[in-house]
Amino acid sequence: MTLKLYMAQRITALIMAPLVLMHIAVMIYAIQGGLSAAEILGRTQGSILWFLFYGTFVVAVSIHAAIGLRTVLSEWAGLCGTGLNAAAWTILALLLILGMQAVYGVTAT
Amino acid sequence: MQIERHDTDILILGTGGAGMFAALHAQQSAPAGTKITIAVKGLIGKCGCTRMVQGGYNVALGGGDTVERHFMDTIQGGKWLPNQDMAWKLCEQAVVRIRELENEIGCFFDRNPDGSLHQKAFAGQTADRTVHKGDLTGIEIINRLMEQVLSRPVEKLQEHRAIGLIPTKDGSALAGVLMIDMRSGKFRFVRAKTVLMGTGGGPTMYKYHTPSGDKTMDGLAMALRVGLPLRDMEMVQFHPTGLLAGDHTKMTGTVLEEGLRGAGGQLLNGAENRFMFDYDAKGERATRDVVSRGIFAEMRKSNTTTPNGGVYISMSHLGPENVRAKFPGMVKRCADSGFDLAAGLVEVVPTAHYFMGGVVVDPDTRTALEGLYVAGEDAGGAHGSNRLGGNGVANSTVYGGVAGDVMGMDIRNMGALRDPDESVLEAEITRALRPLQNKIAPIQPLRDKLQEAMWEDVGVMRTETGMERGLTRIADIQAELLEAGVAGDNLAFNLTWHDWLNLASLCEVSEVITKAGLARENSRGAHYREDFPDSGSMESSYFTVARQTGDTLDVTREDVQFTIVKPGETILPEGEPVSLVEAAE
Amino acid sequence: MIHGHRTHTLWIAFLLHRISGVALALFLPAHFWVLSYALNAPQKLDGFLHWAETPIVKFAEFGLVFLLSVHMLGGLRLMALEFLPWTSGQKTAAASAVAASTFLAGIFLLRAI
Amino acid sequence: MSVSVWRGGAAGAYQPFDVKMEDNQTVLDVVAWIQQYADPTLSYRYACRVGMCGSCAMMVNGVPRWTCRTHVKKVLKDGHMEIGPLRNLPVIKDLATDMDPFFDKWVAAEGLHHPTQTRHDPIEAIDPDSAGRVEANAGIECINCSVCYAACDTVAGNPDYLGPAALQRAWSVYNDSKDANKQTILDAVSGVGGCHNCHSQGSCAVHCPNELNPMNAIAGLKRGTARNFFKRRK
Ligand SMILES: Cc1cc2nc3c(=O)[nH]c(=O)nc-3n(C[C@H](O)[C@H](O)[C@H](O)COP(=O)(O)OP(=O)(O)OC[C@H]3O[C@@H](n4cnc5c(N)ncnc54)[C@H](O)[C@@H]3O)c2cc1C
Ligand code: HEM
Ligand code: SF4
Ligand code: F3S
Ligand code: FES
Repeated sequence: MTLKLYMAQRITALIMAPLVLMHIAVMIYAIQGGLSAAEILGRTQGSILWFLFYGTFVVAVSIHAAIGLRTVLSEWAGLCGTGLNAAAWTILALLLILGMQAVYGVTAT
Repeated sequence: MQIERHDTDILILGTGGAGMFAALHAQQSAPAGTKITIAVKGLIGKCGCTRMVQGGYNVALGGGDTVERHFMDTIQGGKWLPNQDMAWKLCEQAVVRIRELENEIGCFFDRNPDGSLHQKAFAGQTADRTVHKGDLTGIEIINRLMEQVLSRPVEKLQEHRAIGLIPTKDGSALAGVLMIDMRSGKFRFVRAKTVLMGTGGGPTMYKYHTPSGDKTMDGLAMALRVGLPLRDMEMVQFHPTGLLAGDHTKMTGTVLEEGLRGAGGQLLNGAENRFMFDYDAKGERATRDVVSRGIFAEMRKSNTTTPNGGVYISMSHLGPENVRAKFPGMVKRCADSGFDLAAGLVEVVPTAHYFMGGVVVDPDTRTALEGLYVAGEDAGGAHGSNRLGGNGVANSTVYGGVAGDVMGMDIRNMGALRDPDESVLEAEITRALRPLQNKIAPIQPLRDKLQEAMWEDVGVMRTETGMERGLTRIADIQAELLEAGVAGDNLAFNLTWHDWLNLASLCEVSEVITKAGLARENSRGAHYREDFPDSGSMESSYFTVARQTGDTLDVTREDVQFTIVKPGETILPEGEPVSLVEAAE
Repeated sequence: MIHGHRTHTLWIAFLLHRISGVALALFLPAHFWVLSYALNAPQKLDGFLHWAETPIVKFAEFGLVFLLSVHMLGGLRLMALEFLPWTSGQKTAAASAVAASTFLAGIFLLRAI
Repeated sequence: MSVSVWRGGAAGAYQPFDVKMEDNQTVLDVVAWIQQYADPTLSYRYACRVGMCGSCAMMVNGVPRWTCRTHVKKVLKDGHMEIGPLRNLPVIKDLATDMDPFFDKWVAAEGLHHPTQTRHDPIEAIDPDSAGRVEANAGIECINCSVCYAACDTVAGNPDYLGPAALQRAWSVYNDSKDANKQTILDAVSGVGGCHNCHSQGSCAVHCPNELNPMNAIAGLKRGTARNFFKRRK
């Protein structure tokens, strides 16, 4: 882990903290009376704000988790060098693709 | 026996203050491309006594104190026996060395609130002179030196034990040093143009002793075998308050700081009565040698000892909280071995601390053998009959640096590496291998026996009969040792083999101490003869010189040369006060 | 595994943080995958949400929110420790992070039921 | 008491010994007794025997400790203890480890003074209570015993990691007003094995026999490097 990775991980963590709090708050509010797909989508679809909200989260979490898993893989699974970096990039890509798909799914009209 | 051969230009033995400074200075003074090798019995910087320095470092840095005053204290403390040129250089160069330690090596010594260096006075000093880092000064000095040495291109031979100085065929110069690579158990002969011996003496042949476990007088034993003269060999300094925790622990013998007595600590006998005033008007605050003798005398009286046979130190009357706050390290250390220093009684005993004797050298650390230089506790002369607290580490760092400078210069005039006298090499190997041929026997009981003998017969107080008896006991132990065997199937990290070699060195030097003790028929400094309690005339002071030729050990006396100041005189300007310390201890 | 040199609060806080982080990272792709149904097959999402009504899944959700808040508060604790030069009270911080997470997730669970 | 002692190198096994209990006995005394009286082939290392040199650290019941200052009574469990070589370092033989990696990293972390002055200059006046000095002093009593290094799981998982003691030393040097090379230090601790690998596991601080806190020192380096990160970007 180098300074750059460290900074990236901490900055994304700081970005995510308020977003996660917000997300949990919304969920607590939302599940009162049960959720339906329509309800969720009703709130989010077409909203540029929600798009930014979840979009930022996805980017941040992808970077954050990719770096995090990279560390765990190196310390606990003994991965190193190119293998380790390849794994981290793959995780990043996977999370970004899946995440953006989801954001698109919930916010696009 | 296969032996590995290895060449270098400058070889340094030991990584105490002497060895480390020699390495750094040799690097600065030697021509580019000079190969420097440092070999040590333990790990670099993690063995030896410089690391264990508590109290501090003596150096005159103004504020009324002068090099002259430091010098006079050193001469008077040494009871006029020091080599005055060496003592002078020690005091003078300490000033440079302390600046080097702070500015170049990176030590940080304690400061006064105004930011200037804090200095205090040890017993026997007439000025606040001792620079320190809390009471862990040695750790600061050695750790900083260690970092510098580790980061430089110096060849490192760790856990390499020197066992023999190998001269050239004609015996006029040193060819190299025979070692054991302790990790593999193999012999390694290292040729070098110049060798610094900084193996740090260490009187660990006494039942109670303070130095680290790696120090067993190997250096002086090697010097003796190669025929070099050793001076002041009877001079063993005892520290009055070694921890006494029983025979089963290595903690026994380790120092309880001098400051405890200075702060008002009381010494009590087994019946819990104060006794020091029976021996000296200053009571517990008298100098190390006086207090050590007081305790020893009290211990000899029957029925007055503590369970382990010593005396008690008591601090609780100063208030346990106060003691805990003022001496946290000491309180914790005692607690670790089950004693409550702050509120209870702790058993103590005088403990062999420092060895003033050593190889005869000139003020440039050169010896009679070309190519061999000696500095630090291995070198004799700077302290005479007694070393002042704080002068030990000043001595090793000053002279280690001098040795480095001088070797770096001398090497320019030395041509090729010298060839060893192969027969001496062969003989040293045979000597070291001897126990592997013998029938296996435990070594430790023999070490215990030697330590008992030296403590009882050649210890704090000596007599002719005692020392004669001591000689017989040493000879018996030596004979037994020569027959004692060590399993030789695996020589890698074979500590028991090294125990044998350690004891061999200790026996050889113990004999010299005893013979030198017999040769000095008066009481000076650390050497006290009950049969000759008088100190003798200062003007006709002599020092002892021991030398081994073949199998015979001769001790002669040589007159001290008063090259700078004569007894009864001083080099301080007229009208200077005797002491600048207000409440001189 | 938690023996010898590891039996102290800060190490356990580290372990919790790591396990929660890894668990979150494993869960996240699944979460994204489910949500991405929103567009092309809302009825599947509904079916999923219906399934999500079962108590066992409720409990799992509690676990998730718990993990998320444990990890977040643990992470905030860690960054506070790194960036605000505190000298003491780190153990307390670790313990209160876990307590707060439990509380938060507890509310979530109560609301959900 | 029954004592299991590690025998061999990296591959090896615990060997049981029966040792008599004595008053005031330390773990080092037990090890020495075994070598002196029970099995003369046992290897271990010590020097000062009073907690100053940091040569004698071993794993005692799975916990790294300075053995010369650890009273047997403190660690004995039901009359038994297990003594092994220090963790995270190559084993030479039995209880002796090769400490070179530890010291190589000490130097690699730039844990050494970079002079601003020479022996020809006077000693600087430095306020002992100045912030930098207080910070530098906090870790100064390190005896490089490697106990923290053995306790740290990050070291175990990441062979490049410089480890708590080396980083703590770097932090002390960084805070020393006499030091010339602050940037070199920050660079040295920002690489692959640098301070950013530390997960604040805290085992270093918990086990340091001198009650030092390398974790705090490492946090200091993280702050220093982070600040520097933004400065350099600008
Ligand atoms: C507990 C204690 C407290 C002290 N406090 C003070 C104090 O406050 N002030 C003061 O001025 N002095 C003090 N001294 C004395 C001071 O420590 C010594 O005078 C000085 O440090 C000696 O330095 P040195 O370099 O000669 O030897 P050391 O520092 O002892 O170093 C000797 C080195 O040689 C190595 N060695 C030994 N044998 C061999 C071999 N055969 N082959 C290779 N290497 C070998 C050792 O392992 C070690 O590295 C104290 C001593 C002790 C024991
Ligand atoms: C919400 C706010 C979050 C904060 C404040 C936060 C904080 C942190 C911090 C500080 C670390 C570094 C730990 C270390 O170096 O020891 C970390 C590691 C990690 N985080 Fe997060 N995180 C958050 C969210 C997430 C999320 C949502 C995920 C899941 C995808 C995640 C996955 C991870 C992983 C896998 C690690 C590596 C664990 C380790 O190194 O021990 N984090 N987190
Ligand atoms: S920080 Fe403590 S545990 Fe680590 S090496 Fe230094 S003294 Fe030993
Ligand atoms: S144990 Fe290791 S992870 Fe950091 S806080 Fe200490 S260095
Ligand atoms: S032997 Fe020196 S610290 Fe234990």
